[in-house]
Amino acid sequence: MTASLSAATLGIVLVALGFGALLLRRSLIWKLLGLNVASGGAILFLVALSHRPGARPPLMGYPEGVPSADPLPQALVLTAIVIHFATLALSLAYAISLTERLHTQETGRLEEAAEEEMER
Amino acid sequence: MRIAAVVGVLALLVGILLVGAFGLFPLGDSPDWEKLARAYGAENGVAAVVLGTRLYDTLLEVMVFALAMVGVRYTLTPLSRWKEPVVPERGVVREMADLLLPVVIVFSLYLAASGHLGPGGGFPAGAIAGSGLLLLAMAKGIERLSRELHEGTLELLEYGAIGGLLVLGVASGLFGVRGSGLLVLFNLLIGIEVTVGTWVVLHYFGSHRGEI
Amino acid sequence: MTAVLLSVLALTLAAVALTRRRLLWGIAVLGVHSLVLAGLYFSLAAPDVALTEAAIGFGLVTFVYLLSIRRTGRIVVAAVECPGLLYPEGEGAVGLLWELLRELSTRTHRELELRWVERDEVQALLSTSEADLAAGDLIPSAAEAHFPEVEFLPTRIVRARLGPGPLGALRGSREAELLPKGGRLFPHRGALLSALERGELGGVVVNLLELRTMYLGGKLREAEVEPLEDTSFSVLFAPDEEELARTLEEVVAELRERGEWDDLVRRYL
Amino acid sequence: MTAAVAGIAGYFVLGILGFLVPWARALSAGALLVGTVAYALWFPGFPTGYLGLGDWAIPWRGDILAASFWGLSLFLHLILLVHQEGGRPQHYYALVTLLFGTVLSTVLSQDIFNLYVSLELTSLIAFLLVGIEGKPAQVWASLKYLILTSCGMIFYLLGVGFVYAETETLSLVRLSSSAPAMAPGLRLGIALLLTGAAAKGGVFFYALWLPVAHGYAPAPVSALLSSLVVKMGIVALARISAAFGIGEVLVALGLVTGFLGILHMFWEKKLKVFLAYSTMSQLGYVLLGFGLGAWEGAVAYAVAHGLFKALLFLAAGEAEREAKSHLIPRHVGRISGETRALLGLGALAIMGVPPLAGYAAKGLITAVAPPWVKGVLIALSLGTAASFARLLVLPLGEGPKFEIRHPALWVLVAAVAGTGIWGLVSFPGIALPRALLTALLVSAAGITMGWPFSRLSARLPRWHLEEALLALLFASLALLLFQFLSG
Repeated sequence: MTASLSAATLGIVLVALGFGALLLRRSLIWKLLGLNVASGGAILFLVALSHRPGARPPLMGYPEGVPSADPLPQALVLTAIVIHFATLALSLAYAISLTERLHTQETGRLEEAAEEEMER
Repeated sequence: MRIAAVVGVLALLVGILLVGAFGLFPLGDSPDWEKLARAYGAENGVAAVVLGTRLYDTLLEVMVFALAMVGVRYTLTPLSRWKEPVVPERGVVREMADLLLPVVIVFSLYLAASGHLGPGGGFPAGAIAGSGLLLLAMAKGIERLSRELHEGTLELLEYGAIGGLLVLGVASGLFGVRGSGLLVLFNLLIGIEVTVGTWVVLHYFGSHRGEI
Repeated sequence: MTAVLLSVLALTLAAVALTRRRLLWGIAVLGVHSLVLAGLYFSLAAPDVALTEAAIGFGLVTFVYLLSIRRTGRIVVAAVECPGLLYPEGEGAVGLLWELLRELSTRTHRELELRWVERDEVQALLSTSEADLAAGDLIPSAAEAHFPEVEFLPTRIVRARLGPGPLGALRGSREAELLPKGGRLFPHRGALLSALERGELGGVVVNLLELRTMYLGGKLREAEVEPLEDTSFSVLFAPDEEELARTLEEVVAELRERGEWDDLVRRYL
Repeated sequence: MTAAVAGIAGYFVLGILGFLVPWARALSAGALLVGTVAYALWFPGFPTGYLGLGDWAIPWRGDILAASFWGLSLFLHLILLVHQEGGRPQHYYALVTLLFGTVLSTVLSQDIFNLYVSLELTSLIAFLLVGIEGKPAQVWASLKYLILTSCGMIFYLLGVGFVYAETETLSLVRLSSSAPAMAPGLRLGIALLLTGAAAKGGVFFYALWLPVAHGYAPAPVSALLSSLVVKMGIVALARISAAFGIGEVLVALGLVTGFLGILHMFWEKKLKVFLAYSTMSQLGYVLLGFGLGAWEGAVAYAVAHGLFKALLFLAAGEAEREAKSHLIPRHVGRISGETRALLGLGALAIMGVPPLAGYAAKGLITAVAPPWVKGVLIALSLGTAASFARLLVLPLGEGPKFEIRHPALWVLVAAVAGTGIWGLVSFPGIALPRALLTALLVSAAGITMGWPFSRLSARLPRWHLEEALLALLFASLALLLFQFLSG
């Protein structure tokens, strides 16, 4: 109970922490790190919900009567981790491409450069 | 001002979510998954869900992964390549890699093949094998290795694995075929796909910016 | 109990990672954070998730970040546009400072990465270490006095008055601090120049170099010029880049010794 | 259901093959053929079926929503294949095929996590398509889209956790049939799910990535995004709110997005960004329809909007190419007669001038709306007409002469008119003279109002990344508080 509770709390706090970094850091790559932390928080929250006090992993071969963790949230999380990694890799590639060509990582300037390009 | 707004809204969000989350506990008993796992021929409940009941989610997820790698490839290709010579071959590193690589490959094969019995599965296996290739790249120089691993073959492997997964998944669903052999096959196909994808992303990131 | 301890550890690590100045540190600490999360998943009876997190969240994510930044090898320059000293041209720049920076780059074996910024952004960029050094139209203001600096070119801040009306200066600059009451601040040179052109200003507070540019550009032909402060152009460094500052000092000193400095000054100014 | 599964699998396999072989376009056409056959086999619907065994299997159902969206996306696929543009790389066609496949799958899904994965896949393909030409502005738009929707999906994932912990199921079929007691955790979970779906679905404040992503993307991609991709978020919103019976939230979201979208349209200079804001405001009608329980009307509006917005975006692409500018004022007198006619017809359809598609769909929603909503709908129509008055300047202006060069777009026009007339014939209630007259009057009044409005100037907030994100956070907080306190 305390284990799941503390993990669930941490998950929610990590989401907020990541969003905070996403909003307050100016450089793109730091923002992406913040996003990474936030998505980790959501995943942790789901894992915390799969846990039961004193539970065993959702594997067979344990003695009778030991409660098992819920496999469904864990399965969802596996999917989510991969999706987050995929979007992170793509966004880093975009960030590199933007930095190489606009010579800045600050989102405000990127936004202005984009607007300038489209106002022709 | 902005900091105050950010901190305020985040604090409120955390507060309300925590109040809601505390209401969720204590959780009820876990649902019985063992019957389901047996029906799919798995001993790992997570594998039974990922490769069994919710195989369709996994298929979509594999496509997300593969398409993100496609995106990385097409985004980074037009950028200037790293011009400095790649790491020269260093004896020690090279030997270390030669020693470690078989271990890594065997370990990832084990993870993929036993994913339905214990912890493991195609995704971590592929990620570890892809990192193993990166290790090899450190020793051999990334350009040389990427020439040796023919890009066309890799693409064929990657898309072939996804195509195979799709066809197998749909066919097994439509004809009601189940069993642990099928799960091993799925895991291996996912493993191949992820290995190639990982190699592609690391290789492209490595050769277009910075050296490994 | 393990879970609670690991949770606290993971939270601390995440907070530490996201408040770092150096990106490399942030990524490294975040890698450890991921590893701790993997441990936490393991203790929550989720070995599958732990394995995947360790392989992907810790392994691949850290790898991809490290490969994609390579910031350790770069000198990030917050460049404030200034004709003669540092002015954008194509991918790079031209000017006296550009020569200095290129010399600094070859000497330290670090590539240059120019980021064109406004004058008032310099302080924030340096204090967060998002830029390693700031150069260009830069005379340190009182608020920036604590950064390591290398003075390389003496100049003077003057008040040039054309007629009635408020005086103007660049926001965040030393000139702005010397601006009398009722003066107007501008975000960048372009805005200042166009306000001057439209006749909204009665004059400007600028340094001599800028004054010369304006004079040559025909904007300040009949101005009354009154000196305010003798000072010099500087290159400012992030607080943890003192070594880089020393190297630049050496570069300037050597150029002076070899007598090439005067050539450079003549060529660009 | 087997037919639907086979059709989608065909789309995916042929799309993936498109990366390997040099004739992705032909494969795309093949996928369209497979999809059409599958559609013909399962039309007009199928009952709930499960992909997999056990309680956690993914339910699929072919209802009216799914059937309509299948029709729309197959038709748009045809248009995109026929519309000659030239100069697209091979992987563009592969990505488009996969995107259509994902859309076909998303609309069938009745499972909150399957919706999550499908939404992620649709938007991942959308990111790639937005940035496909590699111009920095497009890459930036794509990255902004990615960051903001990822934030939304983090909320969605938390919501999945809340809902699953309270109800022990992810299936919307079960959730709607068992009518679970609304515990606080469940209510918060629903709010989180709605936030995530709204962030993907182009609802104002939740999805302020939309103006740049739609505005900067290549024209056919904008058409796809506007017609289908953001609608997937709306579909998720509709499904979730229907399962839990919380239409009032959708009504509120619809009102907000409807009016604020129009407000931003008045002062937007870039043609495609203007159309993007118009998409946001048009989604307001769809949300109002779903929120009020007028499913037929809402679905009809979604389809009609899909058709005429695709027309507008494709025509806007032609206009930008002809005038070599993204700005509306610079298009005057520089675009060809055909493009002017297409833009004008699209504008008339979006205003709801009978007998085009917009009118019939609006009529179906109005028919079931309570009186105050009728007023709101008329106000929205007035605003739409007033803002599009600016676009009507273009058809009136001088320019190169008329000549049909894009038959695919005229097929689209025919579809816009055809569905409108079909609606009028099959629902006689909306074809009454009085209703027709009202619609015409409202459009005319709106257009006259539009002239003076375009002279005014205003400073609206520019939704940069940080502001957009902050808006998303505040809006999600509002939704959470509303759900938390409404119990």
